[in-house]
Amino acid sequence: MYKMFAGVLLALGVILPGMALAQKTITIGFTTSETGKLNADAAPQLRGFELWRDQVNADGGIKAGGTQYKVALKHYDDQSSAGRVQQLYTRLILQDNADFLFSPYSSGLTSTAAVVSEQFGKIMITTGAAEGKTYKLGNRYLFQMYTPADEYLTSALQAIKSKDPNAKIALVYSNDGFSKGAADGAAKAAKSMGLNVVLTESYAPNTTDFGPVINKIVSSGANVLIGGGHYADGSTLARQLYDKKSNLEFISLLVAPDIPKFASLGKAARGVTVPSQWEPTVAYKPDFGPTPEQFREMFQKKYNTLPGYHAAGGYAAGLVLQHAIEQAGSIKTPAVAKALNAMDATTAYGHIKFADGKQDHGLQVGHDMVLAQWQKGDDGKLHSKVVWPKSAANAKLVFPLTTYHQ
Amino acid sequence: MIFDLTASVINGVLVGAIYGLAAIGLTLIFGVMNVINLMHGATIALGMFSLYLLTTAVGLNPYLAIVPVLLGGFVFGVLVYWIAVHRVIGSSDLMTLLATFAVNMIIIGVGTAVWTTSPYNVDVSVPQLAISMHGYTIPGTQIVAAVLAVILATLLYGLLYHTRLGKAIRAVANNRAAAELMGINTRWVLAISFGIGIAVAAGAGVLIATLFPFTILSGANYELKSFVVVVLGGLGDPAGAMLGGIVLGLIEGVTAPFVNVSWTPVIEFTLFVIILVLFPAGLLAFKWGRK
Amino acid sequence: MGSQVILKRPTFWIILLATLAFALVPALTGNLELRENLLLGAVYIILASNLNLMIGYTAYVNFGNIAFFGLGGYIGLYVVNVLGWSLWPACLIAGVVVSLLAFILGTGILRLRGAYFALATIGVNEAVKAFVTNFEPFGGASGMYLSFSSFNALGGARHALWLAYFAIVVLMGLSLWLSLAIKNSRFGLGLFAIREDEDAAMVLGVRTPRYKSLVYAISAFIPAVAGTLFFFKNGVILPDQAFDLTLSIEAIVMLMLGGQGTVIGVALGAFAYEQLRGFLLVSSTFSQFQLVVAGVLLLLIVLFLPEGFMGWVYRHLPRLRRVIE
Amino acid sequence: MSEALLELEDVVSGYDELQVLWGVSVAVMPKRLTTLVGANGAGKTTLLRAALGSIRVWSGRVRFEGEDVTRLSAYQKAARGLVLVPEGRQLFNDMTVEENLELGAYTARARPDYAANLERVFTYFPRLKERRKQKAGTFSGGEQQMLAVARGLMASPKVLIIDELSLGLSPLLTQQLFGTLADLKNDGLTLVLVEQNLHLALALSDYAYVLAEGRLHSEGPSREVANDPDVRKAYMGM
Repeated sequence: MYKMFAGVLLALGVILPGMALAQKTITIGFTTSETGKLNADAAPQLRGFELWRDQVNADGGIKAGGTQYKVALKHYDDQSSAGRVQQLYTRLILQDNADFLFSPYSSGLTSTAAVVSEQFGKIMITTGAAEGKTYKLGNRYLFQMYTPADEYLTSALQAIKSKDPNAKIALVYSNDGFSKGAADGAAKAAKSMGLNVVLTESYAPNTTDFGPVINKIVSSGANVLIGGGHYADGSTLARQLYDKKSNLEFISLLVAPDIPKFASLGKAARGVTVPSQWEPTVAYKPDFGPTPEQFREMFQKKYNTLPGYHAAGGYAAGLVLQHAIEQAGSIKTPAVAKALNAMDATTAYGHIKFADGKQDHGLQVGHDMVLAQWQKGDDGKLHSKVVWPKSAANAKLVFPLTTYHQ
Repeated sequence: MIFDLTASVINGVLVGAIYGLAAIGLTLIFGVMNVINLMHGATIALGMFSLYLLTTAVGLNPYLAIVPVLLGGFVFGVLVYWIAVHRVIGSSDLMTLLATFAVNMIIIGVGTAVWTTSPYNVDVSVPQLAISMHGYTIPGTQIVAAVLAVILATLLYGLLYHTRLGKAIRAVANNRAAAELMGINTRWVLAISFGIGIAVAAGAGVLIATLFPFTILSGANYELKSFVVVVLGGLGDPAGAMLGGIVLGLIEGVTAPFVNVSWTPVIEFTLFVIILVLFPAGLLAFKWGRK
Repeated sequence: MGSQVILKRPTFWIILLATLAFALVPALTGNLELRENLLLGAVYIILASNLNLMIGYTAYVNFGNIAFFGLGGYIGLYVVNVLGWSLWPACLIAGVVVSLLAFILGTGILRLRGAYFALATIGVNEAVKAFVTNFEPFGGASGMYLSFSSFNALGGARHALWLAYFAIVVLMGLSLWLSLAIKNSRFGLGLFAIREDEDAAMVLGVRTPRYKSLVYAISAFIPAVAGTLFFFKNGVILPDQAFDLTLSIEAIVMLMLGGQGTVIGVALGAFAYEQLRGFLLVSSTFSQFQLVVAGVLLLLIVLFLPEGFMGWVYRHLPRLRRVIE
Repeated sequence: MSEALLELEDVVSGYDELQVLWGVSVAVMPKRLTTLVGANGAGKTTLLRAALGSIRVWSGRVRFEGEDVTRLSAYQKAARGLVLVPEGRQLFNDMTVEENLELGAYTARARPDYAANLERVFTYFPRLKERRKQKAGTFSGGEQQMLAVARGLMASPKVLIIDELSLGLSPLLTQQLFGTLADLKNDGLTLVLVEQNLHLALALSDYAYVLAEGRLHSEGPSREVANDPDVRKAYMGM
């Protein structure tokens, strides 16, 4: 009996080191909000990461300097709260030996994680952390995938200006860090574009009754609305704008309409636009990785739903890291960081270039946002179409909404 | 401005009626057994998801769904009472707070596992009843929900004041030892009261879910509002809760035209603390000089 | 209580040993992961043992304890980030200001008893949170982000984080020592009298309003300082994180777990709870159901072990009551 | 086999670890007025609580109509007709007089007689009839005591136990209420009176038990007890 056992041990002793030589693994660590209020936004991002990992591994791994690296993801639940983020990132680095890091979802958690990643000198690709502030604190190893928050609503303002230069704009946003950043940026942009903002109003992030807010919009005489926040409040606002027949000619809300589930609002979703980091129908010509269409198909096959921009951002984070490692020909941090700093390329997710100054290292400066609108297709169902900028558009912006809602 | 204010006042009253109903569940339990029910919010959320399940899986009319939810909520409440609350009734406030908080954690935990924390939406609309004036519209759903809230509150009032069970409940609330001497099985009355409190909270959840999208965490917001409402109306006073709810709705509506709405919670909770300190029996009860 | 007397108490030495262990073990081994684990444990012990002064000693259930922590964090970070002062005076200012605010607030809300007081503290926390969310000098909803250069003033991030850690460990030791000292003082005796029967205490000559406001203010000081250090270390402070009502309630759970009114028990309860949550979070089996597991556990304790771990120990080994307080 | 309606046998009881009763036996004969006297702290109220089931009987037995009811809880005993008018009234202060009386008749036994009982108590206490819609909490002490007795009567009691009827009442009111009790006895009601006011209690009652320090000090026909020099000295200040 024990002879057999010894035989097995011997065999393992021969095989295992051999396997280790043939294949190395790199570990990417991160926390994600499996529970708590950020779960809805964080979950698709995780799917993006996982889709990328599966594809890389199916293709044999990342090639760098003659070695093939399989990718392993290691992640923990941060409960949508910063309390344990530093503890968990330290664990990821020290116990789980993560070679690279992804960010948690949201700017607040990412900044907290960045204190740890910077301390250990680990590269952290951030996705779902749009606020510019994070990248202006003197970091060296952060790389942002998202267009910064203060530019989110710019495309919507451009669209408004082209349709109605005299529009009366209501800027109504959730009083949280990201949305406030976006709204502040929009207010500035509107001013420089000569647009007229007639109402600036913020609401508590957990607001459910928008009655008083909508009454204020109506009494301000605004004909277009930009703002919003995250999925929960944004979808609630959209629904009540419809229920209360607000008669707006144009609505653009952050985040919420980009989540495919937004279509479940039915008629209330129709015509609502969303500034989007990415849309399934964009027509970018990638320098590496799949085309947007291929990505969409792969995602849909695996998860049976369309990818939104959170998913695309997650996927692209992996893709960009992979590309940088391949360019560097090494998995050493300085080499990969150098490759990332030098990156100026287009992927299925769009153009990527990171700022490299001392004051704003890692800030995303290459990526452009698009404006998508929920439109009723010939099949009678709602589809999200890219309507702005015109160069990326695959449908015309419906304006004003008033007639569309009849 | 005038129409703006009128519209906000009407909106406030309509939403306030639902706040009131939600708070009745909380205040009833407090009144009868001196327990601050920290699973109140989770119960409201369960009501919301029950509506979602009953309309999507069973295909029930959303407003009819309130009946099974009330019944289910009652049974659930009685069960929770016997399992988690009864043992600590009569011991310190801390124990009952923690017992209900523990159940809250369990519900939220299971709910998160089952439904995640992403929002759900029940598509209800009653356009025939919508009222429009000068560009301001009150959706039909809001009117129906407020009317149902008032009806439910009235039914509950009738139950408490005009039935044998209701009188037993009030007797226990008033003086548990004496009620026992009258031949009232007070243990069961406590369990039943807890069941009714939970059922009403779940029912309020249903009404809220016909108006707004919701997540498993949404109840927490209404729990906090319910605290404010019961303090306005007088802790333990179901009739006061309805009034308190409407007052809260009005505060939200009336302040909105004048200050940025993100300040509303500041006003609400500051008022809450001040009223609690100055009029612990509630603003409305103070009028009658009751302590 | 004279210093000679406290030196004779075994509990004093246990606290000293535990504090030294917290400080030295990660420092000597250089194990940063251990440090991060112990840091959260220390923060929880600080929160729970200061809350214990209210709940365990005075029987006033304070749900808004976390407001002290959050407000302390905000004030401290404001001083560091906006005024550009160094971390240490920022800690002190945060502690003093929050304690003063607590004292003033306490004279108002401590007139309430039982459930009414508990509700008022929830209201206070929510009001402060809502206010800070709108208060632009504190960054409003966007919160405050600490520049990495703030760490440089303390010799770079690595060094600064160690310093913050040691400071928190010291605060933990101070919290426990404070609990012990109050417990064995005339002041503590007055508090216990309030816990047993406030009206009787008043008749016996305990100046209950003064005592209550004082202990409320004291219980605010160390959490406020810890808040500054914790959010300094986190590098960012946001209203949601600073005024998390759930953490407040969890602190109550911790002190129940260990045995309310005890010094060492509460610390053990906080540490055990932190370890348990941490374990559930990273465990592949339980991470989905961590809230459920924690909830069931809490319920079992409330129903079957209401006196907590220390209470259970005392019941079986009554002699330990004098050794481990 | 005794013909006693309510019988306590060697009852031992107390609170938590504090023993108060050290084996007390009492028998209540039908249609009689039995009185239980003793100084403050002698254990009278504890004995009632044990008998009624509000606290646990550590050992001994409680028999009602010959049946062992020791383990029944208070509401079950009330349902069988063993009714207490508690010390300090314990009214439902936020409820009206009528509601208080209704709750008195809560048990299934009493409900059919509701109308008749109501009429009866209104004849005994016409004042309550005038104020039937008023809240009990707004009453004076004497009125509250009337209401408490009336509420007890509404239960169609087989035995009505009244704890400290005279406490806090003026001598005049006390006289009045005792007069009512005499009427009730004459109507055939079995009564137990627990009193500190020995003079009145012994004058009215048929049989008396004297309780001291949780034990039975003496018992006997009221007249004899009233003449017991020991009792006179200890409790009546003579």
